[in-house]
Amino acid sequence: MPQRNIVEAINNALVEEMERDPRVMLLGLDVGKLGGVFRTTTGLIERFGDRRVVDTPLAEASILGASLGLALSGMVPVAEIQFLGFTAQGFHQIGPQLAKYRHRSRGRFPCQVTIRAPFGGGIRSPEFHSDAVEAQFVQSPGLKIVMPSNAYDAKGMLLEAIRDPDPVLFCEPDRLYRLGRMEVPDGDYRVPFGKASVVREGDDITLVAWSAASELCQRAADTLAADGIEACVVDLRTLVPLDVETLVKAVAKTGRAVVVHEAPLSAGFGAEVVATLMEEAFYDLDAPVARVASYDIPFPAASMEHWYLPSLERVVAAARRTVSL
Amino acid sequence: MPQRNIVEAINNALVEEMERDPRVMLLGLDVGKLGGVFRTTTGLIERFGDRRVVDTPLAEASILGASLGLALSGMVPVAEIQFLGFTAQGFHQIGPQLAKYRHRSRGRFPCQVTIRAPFGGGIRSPEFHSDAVEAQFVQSPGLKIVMPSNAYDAKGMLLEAIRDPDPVLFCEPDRLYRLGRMEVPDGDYRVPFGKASVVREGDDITLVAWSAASELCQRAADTLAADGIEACVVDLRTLVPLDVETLVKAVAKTGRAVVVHEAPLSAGFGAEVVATLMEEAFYDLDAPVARVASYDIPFPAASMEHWYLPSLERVVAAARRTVSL
Amino acid sequence: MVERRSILKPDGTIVPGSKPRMDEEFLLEALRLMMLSRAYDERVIGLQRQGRFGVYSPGLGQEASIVGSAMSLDPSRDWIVPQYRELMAVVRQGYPLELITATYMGKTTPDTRIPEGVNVLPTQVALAAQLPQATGLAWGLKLQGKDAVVMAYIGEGGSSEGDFHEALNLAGVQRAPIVFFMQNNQWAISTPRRMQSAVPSFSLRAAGYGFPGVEVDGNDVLAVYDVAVEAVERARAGEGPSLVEAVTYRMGFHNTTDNPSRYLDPAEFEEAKQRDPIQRVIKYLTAIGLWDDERQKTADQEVAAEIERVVEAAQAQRGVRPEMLFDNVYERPPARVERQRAEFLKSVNGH
Amino acid sequence: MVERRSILKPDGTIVPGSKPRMDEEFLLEALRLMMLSRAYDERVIGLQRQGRFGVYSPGLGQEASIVGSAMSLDPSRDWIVPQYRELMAVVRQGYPLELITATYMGKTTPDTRIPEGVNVLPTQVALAAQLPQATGLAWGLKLQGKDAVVMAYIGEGGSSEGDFHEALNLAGVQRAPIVFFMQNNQWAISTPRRMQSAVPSFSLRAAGYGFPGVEVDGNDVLAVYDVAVEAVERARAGEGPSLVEAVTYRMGFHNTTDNPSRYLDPAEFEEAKQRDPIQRVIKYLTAIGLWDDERQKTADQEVAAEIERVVEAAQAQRGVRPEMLFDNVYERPPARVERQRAEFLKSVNGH
Ligand SMILES: Cc1ncc(C[n+]2csc(CCOP(=O)(O)OP(=O)(O)O)c2C)c(N)n1
Ligand SMILES: Cc1ncc(C[n+]2csc(CCOP(=O)(O)OP(=O)(O)O)c2C)c(N)n1
Ligand SMILES: [Mg+2]
Ligand SMILES: [Mg+2]
Repeated sequence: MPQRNIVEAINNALVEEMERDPRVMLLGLDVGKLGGVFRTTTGLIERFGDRRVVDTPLAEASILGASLGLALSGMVPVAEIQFLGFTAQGFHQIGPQLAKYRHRSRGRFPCQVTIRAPFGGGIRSPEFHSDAVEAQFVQSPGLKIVMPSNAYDAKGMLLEAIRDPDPVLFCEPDRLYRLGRMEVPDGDYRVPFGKASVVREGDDITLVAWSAASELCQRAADTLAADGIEACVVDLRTLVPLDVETLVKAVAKTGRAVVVHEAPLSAGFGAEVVATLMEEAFYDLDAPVARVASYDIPFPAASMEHWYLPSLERVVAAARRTVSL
Repeated sequence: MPQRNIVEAINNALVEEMERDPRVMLLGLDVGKLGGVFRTTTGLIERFGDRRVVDTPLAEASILGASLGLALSGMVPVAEIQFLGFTAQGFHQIGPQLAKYRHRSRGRFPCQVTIRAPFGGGIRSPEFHSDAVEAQFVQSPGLKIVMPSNAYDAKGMLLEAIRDPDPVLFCEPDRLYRLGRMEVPDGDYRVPFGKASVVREGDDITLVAWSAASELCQRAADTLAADGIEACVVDLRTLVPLDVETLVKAVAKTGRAVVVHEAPLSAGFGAEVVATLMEEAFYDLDAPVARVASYDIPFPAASMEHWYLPSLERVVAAARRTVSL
Repeated sequence: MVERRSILKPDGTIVPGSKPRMDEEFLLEALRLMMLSRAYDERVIGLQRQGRFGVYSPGLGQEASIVGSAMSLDPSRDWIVPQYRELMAVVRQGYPLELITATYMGKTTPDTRIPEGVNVLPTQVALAAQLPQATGLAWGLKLQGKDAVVMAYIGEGGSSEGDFHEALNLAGVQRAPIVFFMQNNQWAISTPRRMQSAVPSFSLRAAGYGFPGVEVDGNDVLAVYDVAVEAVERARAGEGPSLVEAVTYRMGFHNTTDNPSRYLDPAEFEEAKQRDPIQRVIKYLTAIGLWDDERQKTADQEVAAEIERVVEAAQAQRGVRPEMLFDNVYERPPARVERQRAEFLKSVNGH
Repeated sequence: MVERRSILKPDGTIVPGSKPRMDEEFLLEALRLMMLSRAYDERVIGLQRQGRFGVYSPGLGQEASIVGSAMSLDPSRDWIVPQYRELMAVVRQGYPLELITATYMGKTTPDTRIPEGVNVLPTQVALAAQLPQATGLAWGLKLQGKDAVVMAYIGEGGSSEGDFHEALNLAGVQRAPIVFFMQNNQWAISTPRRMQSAVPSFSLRAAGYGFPGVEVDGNDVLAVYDVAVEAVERARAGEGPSLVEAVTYRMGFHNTTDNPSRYLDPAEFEEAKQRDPIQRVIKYLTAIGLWDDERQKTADQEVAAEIERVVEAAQAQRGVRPEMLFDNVYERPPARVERQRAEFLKSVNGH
């Protein structure tokens, strides 16, 4: 089976879906000849032409708003926002518009729109490029939020996103884009939304994460295993829909959990995970669920990001502490 | 002592602060002759002139961005965004810019800016006007988030906000604007940020809320009292800074808690409250902390809002259930 | 100085030498819609005062601008993207007035939504957010080889939003078949036009996006129609977007919660009334023998009857029910939302 | 067609009849800054390739536009609000090059920030977000009766953002003392100018806000200076904003992570090089006897020495330390943040 990294898996999904469905089109900054700043759209303009792969003017709100209109016209737009942090420039077109449009029109106008955006720290990007703002979108009902952490999921969930009749925010972990290849089949397959994946079994503690933090938790589990602590790792894969069942089952089994994310601690999605566990797994908990996150300060300069982001050491320490309680 | 409702308390705070500090100015939509759509700025343009009370063009990002620049020039701007939901149009000027500017400039350029905005359901407003999006801003370190629930706090916290050397988002509960008067002194006093208020003592359960939901919880506590359940009500008053100490102390004492807010459940600030209690009060909890919130759907049409918003019945039911566990 | 296109002067005479495209039959239909608009506004403001109608922004004074622009479209293929003050445009496009009325009366149900086949987007409360959407719609229709034009409405106030700029610029680049129709009614709630922009004519902005801009007397239904038809034909011919600024005047409050006495100069208001868009059509038709007291009476009666029919039909619509609260959020709702729905229904049924 | 202002032609001759404001001494200073800019870019691209310098956007090809505009300001009272490609403008304004260099080398400490008294705002990565801020700054300076002008930079790419529109419109209404200086370098990363807007000249946009717009040859330091001085004088005289479009060409990659071979036509690039802004100044000065090989050699040496001094001084700056991570977020940090800080310091010191 072909081996692909995340960039290749996304590219492959886009190629196949554009072949399959002539309504699918891409728009965004530099998605054409350049192939996107991370090269996820390489070769697409050559293959599908500049009517289906469109370099837009530099204006996020119009990329998003036009995608809504394109969807209403019968197209299936896949919009790229160059970095997730720049969704802020078009924030009013996402939660209040795209996410609500089916509701605002009382069902007349669903919006089959996918928004792709890379994000995350660890690659020494300039300001705003690393901001992990996924939690800000959870308060936008109508929107699904997808956070793949590996190439297989990336392809399967991107195909699912493009075909979803509702708008999907698809966040790509730029640190993992080229961090190694895995088996990613050619052709159609889908990874459904709202199904967390138990990446690793373990009886002592559950580590809960999504996107790049999932990779971090897997490394932490390795370290913990060397210590005799067997960690279960749950990758949520989608924040909306949230797979409460898998989450609660895993944590109930171990009685202990640590939630890890790259966003700042306060009101990060980790809070929702903990609150859900409070509601659904309280009587199974042997210790308080801990959170390891970035600090409640702005993403710092590249020279300091390693201090800011959740580290292997911090995850391991939190897990050890939680196990010891 | 003078009796004031929230509108009058805010107006009084603005008048006194503009008298005291000539750098203070107001800008926003219809803040001039109209006195704001809720009349909070009535009489100010007549008193201070149209250089200090400015009706701006209809463009939220520029109101916010210009406020930043005005602050750098030496003014102390108080910007009004006509409804909190329309901060979305200027979202990129708040979290990524205003909130980060001190940090971005490594301390050279602090931003003494207050953003005022009414919000909340229950007054049959049109779309977007009711959206309780406060939690979306908690992931913007550098910003303080203030949510008064009564006239005394509104004046004292607005004075604190305007004088705070850092940017403050001051959210006004429009449903409570004219819901009765209370003693609000003339002259200077301040209600410090990061100090929750225990509005009512009670040993059986703690109800945690902010803004208009705090008023709801006080009514719920009355109803519960009739049933023999004594509820303590904690009004957080500010989300950032969060008064962890008062919160934890109150919940530890009762061992049970319900958090109530108007925003949709998932990733609302209630999640952060619960997660904080998990971390700080786990061993004192006799039952899982419950949340009562709006549902994870868009704010509905006026004709349906009473079904959507957290109701007295739902708060009371959640409290009874939690007490019975 | 920008030329302001005009055909029918306030006194009901025609600007010498001008040849309106609208024939007399069409003008009579325009007048009927304008009268319906005016009478409807007055009627529902009354209903609103009785608590039977939601927050409402009347089109008073702007009838020529609203009706003249909408009549340039072919409802079977063209689209209207409204702000919120273009009710009669949307009606002319095919959204039945009784369904709109029912919506304002709180019957916000799927029954009263924009019907399938009616090419209208929902009212947009978030100002200017409709414009990038309208550009996308026009661009998409063009990509699919459709023969359709989009008419997108915006107020002079909303035109200060960044979305205005982004939408027009993108439309220019894609040569999208769209007409940006601005109603400059001199007010954005209490904010006067001169505080909104230092631009002498908003139509000048079009040049900044590489397409034509036209200023027109927005109280002159003949000129509005002409200018709109030119822009629509241009768009349909593949020549891209236009911006129309219809200079008009808001002859009422901003909406039913507003109190203009706080900011409005009554003299200016009285002066504006002299430019009434309906009166001038009546004067003109009277002069050419197509209107008289008898016709006026009949027309008034017909309009009144139509409004009564509409209000009654709206009242007969079923109201909202708890089961509707969770509808139309997702096609496949997340499990958590389904669970909330079940809890909600249990709780309301428990009462 | 919009006139493109020009004085110094690519061949080093002066457009007949034009009288540049810049005298020869000033021009020699402009040339020095332009040479410094070019040499610095080349040097730090080398450092970047060795991993010793952060992501960097050179000013290659745009030196006349950057230097000519900045030289129109009085650093003691005027302000510069940059995007990110105007390094030499900011240096000319008083932000020492070694501190900027240190910042790029990872020494993002309070020591290397914009010093007190230097009227420059931080580099803006979020495109166009600086413009409403710049308008507010100019407006506030005016409110306080200060005699200051703000020069705000924007790329032709960034000018598609809604913030551009909102900032210019507000500046027009408030007659703020500001110059919006657009460097149209034909590219926004890989997006060519023609995909950015259908407007034939970006300077036309100014008319949409009620103030003047000028197009100038951005590779002509004499013309850029003239146009900038006119705009600054206008602003200082209380006549309000201007928009300047400096038409130039990005003679390098977008930044050090970019690979233009994927999208750039080499022929176009070669052609653009013929319009080099530095070469034409040298030709001109040579023709009037103010430049020769000897002077060139001396100047090259001086520039090289200056850059070495700067790089060494930058290297000598102290680097970041963990204690700095939590600095400058709040003046009075919330207790939770203080606690996180304490935990963080314990954890790093524990290692
Ligand atoms: C983004 C946004 N900001 C503010 C408002 C509040 N608001 C509603 S209508 C209005 C004035 C609109 O003026 P204009 O665009 O000229 O339209 P008009 O009402 O005159 O038809 C304002 C400020 C809003 N609805 N949306
Ligand atoms: C709001 C925003 N969107 C996208 C980006 C990514 N980005 C950085 S530079 C750039 C191109 C800018 O082009 P232009 O404004 O013409 O400036 P130039 O680089 O040519 O000087 C883009 C798209 C960004 N930094 N900010
Ligand atoms: Mg208006
Ligand atoms: Mg450029």
